[in-house]
Amino acid sequence: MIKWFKRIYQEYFYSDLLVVFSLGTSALFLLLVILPLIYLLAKGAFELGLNYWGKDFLRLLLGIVGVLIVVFGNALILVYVERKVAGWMQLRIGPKEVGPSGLLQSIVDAIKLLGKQLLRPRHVDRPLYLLAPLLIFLPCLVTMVVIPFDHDLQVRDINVGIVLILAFSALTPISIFMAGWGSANKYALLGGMRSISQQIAYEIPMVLSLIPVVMLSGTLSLKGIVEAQKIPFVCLQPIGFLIYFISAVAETNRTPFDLPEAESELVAGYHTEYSGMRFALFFLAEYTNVFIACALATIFFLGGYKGPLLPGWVWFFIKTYLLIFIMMWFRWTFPRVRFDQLLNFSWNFLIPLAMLNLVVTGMLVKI
Amino acid sequence: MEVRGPRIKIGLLEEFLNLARANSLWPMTFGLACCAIEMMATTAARFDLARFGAEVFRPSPRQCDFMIVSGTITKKIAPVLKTLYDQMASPKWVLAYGNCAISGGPFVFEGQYNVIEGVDKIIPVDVYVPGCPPRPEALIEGILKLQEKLTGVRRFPIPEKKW
Amino acid sequence: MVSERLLKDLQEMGIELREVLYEKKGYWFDGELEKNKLLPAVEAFDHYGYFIEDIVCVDHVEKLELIYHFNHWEDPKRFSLRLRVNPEDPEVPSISSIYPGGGWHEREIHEFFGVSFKGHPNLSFLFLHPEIEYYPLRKTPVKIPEEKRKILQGKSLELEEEAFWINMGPQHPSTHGVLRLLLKMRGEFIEEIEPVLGYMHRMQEKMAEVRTYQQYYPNTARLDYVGPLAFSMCYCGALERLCEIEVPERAEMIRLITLELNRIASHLLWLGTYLLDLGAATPYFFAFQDREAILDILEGLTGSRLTYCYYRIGGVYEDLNDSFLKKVEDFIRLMRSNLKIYDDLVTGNAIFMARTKGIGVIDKEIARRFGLTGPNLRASGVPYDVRLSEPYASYKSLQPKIALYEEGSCYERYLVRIKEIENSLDLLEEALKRLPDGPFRTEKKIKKPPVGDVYFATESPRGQVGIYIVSDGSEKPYRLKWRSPSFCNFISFTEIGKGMLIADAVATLGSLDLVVPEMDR
Amino acid sequence: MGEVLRDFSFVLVFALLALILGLIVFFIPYLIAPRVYGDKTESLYECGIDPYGSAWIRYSVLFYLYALMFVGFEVDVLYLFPVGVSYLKEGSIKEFLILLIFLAFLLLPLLYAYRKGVFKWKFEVRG
Repeated sequence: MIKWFKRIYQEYFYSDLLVVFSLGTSALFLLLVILPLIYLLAKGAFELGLNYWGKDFLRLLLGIVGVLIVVFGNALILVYVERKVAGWMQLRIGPKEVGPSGLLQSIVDAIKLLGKQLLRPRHVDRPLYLLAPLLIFLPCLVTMVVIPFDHDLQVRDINVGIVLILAFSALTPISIFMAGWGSANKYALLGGMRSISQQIAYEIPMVLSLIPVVMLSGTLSLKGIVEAQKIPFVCLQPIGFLIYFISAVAETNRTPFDLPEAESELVAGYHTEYSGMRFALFFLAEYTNVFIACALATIFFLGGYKGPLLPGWVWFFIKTYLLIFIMMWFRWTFPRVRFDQLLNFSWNFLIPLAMLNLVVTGMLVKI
Repeated sequence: MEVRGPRIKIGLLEEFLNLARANSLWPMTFGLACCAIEMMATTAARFDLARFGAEVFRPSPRQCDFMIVSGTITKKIAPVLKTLYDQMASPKWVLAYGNCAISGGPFVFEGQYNVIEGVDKIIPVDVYVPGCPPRPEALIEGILKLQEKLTGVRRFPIPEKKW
Repeated sequence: MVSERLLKDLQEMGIELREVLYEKKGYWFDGELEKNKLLPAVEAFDHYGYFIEDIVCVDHVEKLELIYHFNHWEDPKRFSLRLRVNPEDPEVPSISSIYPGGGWHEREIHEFFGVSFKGHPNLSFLFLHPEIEYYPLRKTPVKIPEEKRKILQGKSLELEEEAFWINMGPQHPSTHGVLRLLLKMRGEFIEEIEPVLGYMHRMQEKMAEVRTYQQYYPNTARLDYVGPLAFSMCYCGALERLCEIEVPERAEMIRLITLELNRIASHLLWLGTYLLDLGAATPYFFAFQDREAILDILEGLTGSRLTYCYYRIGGVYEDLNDSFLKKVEDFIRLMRSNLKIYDDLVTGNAIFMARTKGIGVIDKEIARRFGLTGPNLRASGVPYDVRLSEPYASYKSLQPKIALYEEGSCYERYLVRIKEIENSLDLLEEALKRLPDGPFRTEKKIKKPPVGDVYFATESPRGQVGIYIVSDGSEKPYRLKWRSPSFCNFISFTEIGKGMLIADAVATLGSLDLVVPEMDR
Repeated sequence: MGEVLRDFSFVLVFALLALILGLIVFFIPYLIAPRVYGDKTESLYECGIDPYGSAWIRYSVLFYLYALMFVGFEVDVLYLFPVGVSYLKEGSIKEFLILLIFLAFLLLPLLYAYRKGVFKWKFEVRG
């Protein structure tokens, strides 16, 4: 059978086997395991007469599937798109040979990382070292609960959505610092230090730029905020949007604010000692955070899923990926800022500006 | 060096994994001498290693798949090289790029005191790419060779002679 | 003139210097002095603003000879001071208190010859690996004492409380090769820098003594693989000077054209990698794309992409053809338009300015004491260029413009290099017009150069390359010493890097444009 | 109360899911990855050299100043959310004045830090 595969692989297209194999296995897995499971569980729930809870249960299960598809799909797409965009901006092609125009590149990377040895250096702080990649993944999934992809396409509309997101996103710097400290590596430690002070510095302007939005809409639920936007808030809050977006770039550790993993200074930053899948989780979390940050910008300032003609979720994804593209554009254009410049930019400029923005908004709203 | 295989080993799975590995070879950012410049040129716009998914240069040895030994191995760098090789997560490969890495190249003479004549005296080597320095095309060919070693098939088969 | 006043002062001290023929020797003044007069003499050099080029040690078996080369920016006349040392127990006073740059050359000599320098603060091994047994460059085997062999013996790395030693290199993305810096950190600040070199020490000087002149020649290109032609030029020029060979004018002009092309390629590579250090990935690809255009041109002429072996003693290997000229013209046009892209992409960028402006300032005084040369020096406001002060190839008839900036920070070093690319393009255009006809190499063949010594200097993209050859009349050099510009530029970093943020240190280190194999030789 | 619990049961399930997924993802390489251990495999990475000393030492105080300022800020900023929600519900200018006073207090630590020179990064020679 292997010979047969090899022949196909050699004679036709190098990556055909990969297409068949990866799509086939995932489809099989979906068909044979997950869908029947959901069906059975949902049916059982209904039959037991737990209608009130049962509905939620079904919602939860579908939500899990949907969120997982979004998280993993997004990471796979973003890795590919980023490399391709980088290629275009740098006079080259980017991934091309693996699959049709390199489409399978990120899947192949993921599979390779699955088959990579997990190393744990001897001197690390074991609990911290092992927990860090798990914890960094946690806020990514939890935040997805409250994001409204469409009018009805939301796992659960929690009425304190913004606070929930802010609270859980505070886990990211903690886990990065756990990684940096737990690794017992000097580069990782410096990276973790940088990361935590960067993230707390940009947390404040981010929050301050969101308060006018809350003022204007009068609710903390994300769906409520989207519904409250007769016109996108970016028209009312242009400065707030800019502050939020800059802070979002910094919060997700992207260039020009990618100091925690600055290659030319700190080798690989806080994930220097992580190999294989542990490293991949950091990678996954980074890309999911990028998605979440841009999705939130879309929800708060760009009118979320609202838009003419096309269905809501299409609008949502269009807006989000447009913002992500701008982030990539930043990344391949700007040099990295220095660390004190980065911190002081937030404390000396962004925070006062955000406060001013808040005051002016408060005044204008009252008038 | 202690080699232990995977806990579960299935032929088909191995084939599949090797296929994935061959298509996503991440090299280590480790330039030694002249050949490192050609290595950089390979990643740059004209030759574009990214086409094969091999442009992800990881500076940390934990995260990369193969090491391009691009230059002369002196006796001072040898322990560093060995350490870095040890610290790479398996599966890992080594590509000796250039004559210096293969045999010491032009720096070997009678009474020399500082050059190790070939990187294979320190770590196992999978692919040798000769030249001083080898052209970027040679590095790409070396990577294709490594892929061939993993999958057993050549990516761009050499066309049969028709005349 | 400074040199006359200095000569008078030295004469009062009782040091006789005689004038030698520059065209034959490559230096102007030569003299021997006693051990006890070294320090006063060097102080006089310091007083008149001379900078240290290098210190050479030659092992004549019955004696060790130390040769100090000094030069001046405004009045470029090379002085060579000779000092005889007893090979049994060589000890010389150290000049590192006057010229800290000289201290580094002394460390090198201590390592390769076993000369100990009295009063040197840190006389530990810099290049060699710990298992070495004999002093490598001595003609007779002399064993290295056990206690001297420690690599970092000068610094005790026993854990002082709160000392945070961090290793940058040998495998580090920003050290461009295998430079290793031991940084003592306080938070994000660097308190002390302890460099460890020699990870790419390839015994160039030892090899030259083993191989014949012709056999050694290809390896000159492997010293500095980014701008190899300046090193080949230096080697060929020195031998031509030694054997008194006249080079045809066409060959000289061809040399100038290729040298300038190589200079542009080197600066482009620097531009790309420097911005990569600063975190901007895209300019790297743009710069490499333009560099490929030059490599194509040079490959068509010389046959290789990187380590050219094109010059010959008394000419060049191959004549130019018309397609070459056409390609160069095309390239000049392309590069002029592309320079605007770099300008848009980099020069005005606020982040780039904030990262480089006022960072890593090298003032003239530090530059002089460490012997800084090249674009790094011109960024500090010193118009010293070997192409003007000691013209070689066709630079006598075709003088380059000098790019000059005052402040001496990373940003100015960037501007100087961009400006130099422009100037080189102008120079190329002019050279193509003036390319004379005639033979491209002499017929005269040399096998054994005459007895004597010779110094030759060229301006590589990184600074002044110097070569000092001692010939004993055989077909192999008796002693060959390179003055490598990267080494002299790098040692100034140990001074200016103190108290820097680690990010600034990376920016400064990158802006110095180091090539490690050239440093280690 | 029940509604809130139901809301957060979702959060809890997703958090658990993330942990379980992470564990699964770690378990697969545990099974299928080959393992090679050299002499230095389990030692720490520092550019290929054995590290000098421990990474866990006392660290520069600069970052702690920023952390302190953060604590002064972030907790208070959270009080602004209830203000924001109910801001438009009352129609008088009073809320605006209260907001202004609150923000003025918030600015104080920033001004203090500015005066203290936290934002100037200077290397001081110890001794």
